[in-house]
Amino acid sequence: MGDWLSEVANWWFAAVALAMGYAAYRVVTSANVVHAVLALVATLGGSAVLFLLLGAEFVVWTVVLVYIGAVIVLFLFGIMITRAPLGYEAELDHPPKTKALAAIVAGAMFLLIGWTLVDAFGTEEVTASVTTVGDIGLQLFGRFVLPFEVVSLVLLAALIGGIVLARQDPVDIEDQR
Amino acid sequence: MIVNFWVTLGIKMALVLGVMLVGALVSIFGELKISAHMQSRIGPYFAGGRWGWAQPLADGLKFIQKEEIIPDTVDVRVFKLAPYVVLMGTMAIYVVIPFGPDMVAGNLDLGVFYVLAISSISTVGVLMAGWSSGNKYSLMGGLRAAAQLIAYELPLVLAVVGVVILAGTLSLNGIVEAQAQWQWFGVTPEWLNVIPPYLILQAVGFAIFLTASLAELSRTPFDMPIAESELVMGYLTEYSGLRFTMFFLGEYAGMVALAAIASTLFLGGYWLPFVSDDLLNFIGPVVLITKIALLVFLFIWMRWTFPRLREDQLQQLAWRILIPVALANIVVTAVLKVVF
Amino acid sequence: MTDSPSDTPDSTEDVVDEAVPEQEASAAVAEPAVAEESPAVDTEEAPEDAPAPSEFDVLAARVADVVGSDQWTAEHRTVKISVSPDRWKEAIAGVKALGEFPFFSWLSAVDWAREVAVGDGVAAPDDLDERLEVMCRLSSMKDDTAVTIVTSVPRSGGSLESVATVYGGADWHERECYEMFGIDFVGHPNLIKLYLPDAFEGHPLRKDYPLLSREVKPWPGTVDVEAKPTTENVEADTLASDGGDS
Amino acid sequence: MTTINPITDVATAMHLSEASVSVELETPDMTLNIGPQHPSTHGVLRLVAQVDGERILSVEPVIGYMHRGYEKLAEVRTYAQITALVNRIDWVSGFANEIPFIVAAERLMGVEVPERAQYIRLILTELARISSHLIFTSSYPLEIGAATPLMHALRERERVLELLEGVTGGRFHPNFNRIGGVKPAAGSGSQTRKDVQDLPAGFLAETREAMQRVLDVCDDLDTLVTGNEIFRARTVGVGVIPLDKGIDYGVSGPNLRASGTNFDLRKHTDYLPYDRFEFEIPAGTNGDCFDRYLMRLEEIREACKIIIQAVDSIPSGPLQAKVPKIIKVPAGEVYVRAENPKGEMGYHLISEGGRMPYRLKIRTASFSNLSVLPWLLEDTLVPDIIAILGSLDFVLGDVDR
Repeated sequence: MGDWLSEVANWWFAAVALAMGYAAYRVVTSANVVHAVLALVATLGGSAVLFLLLGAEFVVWTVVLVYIGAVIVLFLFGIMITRAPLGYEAELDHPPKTKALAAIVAGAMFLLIGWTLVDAFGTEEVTASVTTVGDIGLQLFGRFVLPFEVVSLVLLAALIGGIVLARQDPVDIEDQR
Repeated sequence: MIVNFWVTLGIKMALVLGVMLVGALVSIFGELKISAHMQSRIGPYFAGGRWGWAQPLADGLKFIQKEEIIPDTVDVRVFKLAPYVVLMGTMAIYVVIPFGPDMVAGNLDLGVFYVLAISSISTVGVLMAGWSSGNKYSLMGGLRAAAQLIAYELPLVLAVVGVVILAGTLSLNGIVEAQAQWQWFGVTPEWLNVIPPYLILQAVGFAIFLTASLAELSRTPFDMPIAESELVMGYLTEYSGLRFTMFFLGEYAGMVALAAIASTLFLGGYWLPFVSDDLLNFIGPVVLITKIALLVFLFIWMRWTFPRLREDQLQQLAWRILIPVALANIVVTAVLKVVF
Repeated sequence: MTDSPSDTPDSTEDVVDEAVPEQEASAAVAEPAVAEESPAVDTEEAPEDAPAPSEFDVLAARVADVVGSDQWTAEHRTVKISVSPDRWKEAIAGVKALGEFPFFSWLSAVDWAREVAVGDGVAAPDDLDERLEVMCRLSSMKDDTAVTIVTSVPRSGGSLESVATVYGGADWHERECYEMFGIDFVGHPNLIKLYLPDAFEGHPLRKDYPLLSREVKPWPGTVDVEAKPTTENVEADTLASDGGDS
Repeated sequence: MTTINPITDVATAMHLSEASVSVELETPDMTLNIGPQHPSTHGVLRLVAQVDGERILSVEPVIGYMHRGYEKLAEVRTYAQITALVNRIDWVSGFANEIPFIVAAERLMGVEVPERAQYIRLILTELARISSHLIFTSSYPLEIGAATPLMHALRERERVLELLEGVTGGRFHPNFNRIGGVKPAAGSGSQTRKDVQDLPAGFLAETREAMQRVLDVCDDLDTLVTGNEIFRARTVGVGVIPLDKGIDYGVSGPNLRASGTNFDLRKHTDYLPYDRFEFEIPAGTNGDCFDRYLMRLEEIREACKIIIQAVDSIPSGPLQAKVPKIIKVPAGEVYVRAENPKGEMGYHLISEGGRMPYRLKIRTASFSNLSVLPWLLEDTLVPDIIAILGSLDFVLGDVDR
């Protein structure tokens, strides 16, 4: 325990983790949908900081670019363009029964992941080695090239599916021009 | 050692802040004067005694003194936070701008990637500002800004990829060095690199990068988010006083930052041929600032020349022209890189 | 020129000639030339070789025929046709269908009242037929001619059929007429006040509507020559002086 | 009759299924209040727009914020006083507003205006037209986002206003017309003297020079604005008024001519001696915003041509016909319309023989031009509101009177 306390990075970790925990709590409890999304930004930012502490620079900026820069912005964009009430919405709140169920599920998930990690590593010290972009690139296009290509195909399919779903009748579009 | 670290950090932060503020103020002054002369006016003339050089400072003082008005209908916390988020996203870019071989606050391996990632945070700030103002014009301005930033983030990234392929690194310093040591068909006569090589090899990428930067910065002809004749002032409508100043500074600081990134990526950054690295640490900033000034002048020139596009036309430009061209540019660059 | 409108079509000849008194000068006769000689005006369906003024005359008669009213005059190159209120819309649609006068110029009304609150009254109040005269002007797009269709509704709240479906531009004109004179246009898509606040009462362009500021501060209202408004000079003459500076 | 085309049916079914998807994703309608205080509504116009995202479903213009009741006020003013009133209707071309009113009164009185006065009226009317159109051609790009043409055009407009001021004493509200002629300059002697010189010394030469500069700035605008790709992208094909629709709504002036007609009252009526000068009536083809812009730019050039010709051929002579000291207009009724910069402006004057009109109906161009707006703005985009609104070139004083 004393060891743990003497390491400055651990203090940082604890502070960020606590902040993340609070932000995550706000995500699910806020009755204002935009506030919830902004709390999610804080949560994701916290995770980016955690990765930074672990020296995984590439992951950090990927999280920032993809999650904060793209996903969250799209979230906010979608919320604002469809319904953007200032203030609070009652329908975002759930009855206690549902809340309890959600708490149980979340707790179970937490325990499951925590137990898996402890079971896998135990007290073993994982040395954080700095991975460069070059390493990641070589791994991706060397060892993992097949999964990489499969994932890109899946993404392409999802993209096309999204377009088909969101597409309006071409006649309508012509009319609107 | 640990003290040394904090002192260095403090100095670096102060420098970054100073560079950003001075850059923003100078470009504001440039905008005032250049636009004036383009419109056969004189522009600011009295503040500071000569050429009105202190006009941006005077404006800043005025803004600081002004009462900050927070309307009843705003979502106060988000409203107050938004300018900081926007300014932070812009400020963070300055950390990696290399002013000389060693004159960089943080030489990241992932410099380019970092710039693109961190600058996207401003979008969240803009959306926050637009939504929290509780004003329909603001909301529409925020939405336009977000739609436009999403659309132009892609060509911006794709335009950079060509440079990254050529340089073989994501570090901004590395890219400058790669340009300095660029070999034309296996030889490096320095005089051949008097014109920055990527300006020629990545001319298409440069054009796309500049266009996308204009859109990222919401400057004419892509200034729909704050189109004053349509949306009053867009997401800035309800802001006043110091918080408005922050947006204002952020806009110009962003312009300087993107001009600096563009100069670094395409114009050789701080590098000047026939000059040793040691000397570059001294004259590098001057070289870079000259290049930045050229690009900033270009931005200002465009603003006072062009009308404003429509939102759908802007999206069409992004998705139908810029992104396909940028993709083709990547393919061509990659093929050429492999061939030569 | 200044004589009152004649009721017979026969007199239109001289009226037309008089209509443009300033252009007796040699070069200023282009417009009459079009109307009088006009071999070029082949668009008119009745091109006649008859003497000059009759062209407009014939046209006027034809318009009157289309409208189906024999109460018409033609002066100042304008055919003024009176119709009964129930034939109002028909008459306008008829003139539109004629094609000679396609341009919707305006629609408005005049309040003919014996007693007026402000301004000059009519010359002979005793034999005045009190009414609201609604007029709609349709003009030619080729020359200076026009048709004014006139109808009368009672001052005590008349109603007319709306012509907003005939001429889109009539929409706002009718709304203005509605709030200023209190004429109801039946079938108007959106008959609400145009200029005035919703809570405004009264119909300002009616002759019995007083100018309130004038009640408080009499004309001419120049501050430097009169005392500040007090109760004494409220009674003062509403037309103490006039410029006559021409 | 009742056969069902299977393909259509499938298409309909698909459309329906897609519609049900897009209903969930649909943006709720939002009421957007544009104005009365808004940077681009030229005064106090309020548009209540129902928007779906950036798309406009319907627009209801709300006017009357500047209603001054001139028709009522005219009933308590003498004719001389009304002249001062009416040039405040469309204040960017104040002088042009006086002409039809004065001519209407003169026609009822049977007064013949001396030629020189008519020429002066004509020159000043055209100057007012240039000043009005220069405001439009410079502020319209501003509304689309280009700020620079404004400065260049307003610089030359200033010269035009100086000319107007030199003659009349007023930049915006000249109040220069008198029944029977124009106002003699102070100190120029008796108004009945035959050879009275009213125009300021050097006016004719200065006018020629100013016209040259106006023509130059038109060329500047051509290079700055007309040829600009973005300007064209914003205006070509936007806000098309078909000719029949324009006539239906009583749209007039450059707005109507852009739709492809040469309906110009300067050619068709005789309120001023326009038939003595050679000039073209520019006519558009598409009736879109770009054509409306182009019409006005061309009209500036034509107006310059007219002014130069008029300045070259202005006759000498008296400025004022003989009229009684106290003006009383004989009973009668006349409508005189004129081609104002904004379109057809007319005064329907009903006199009962007194010193004041019995009724003065003021037909203003902007009123009718603006009434086409709800139809025109349906199913456009929010940025198009401004492009279309600006292209109609209205002045709220001219709408509300």
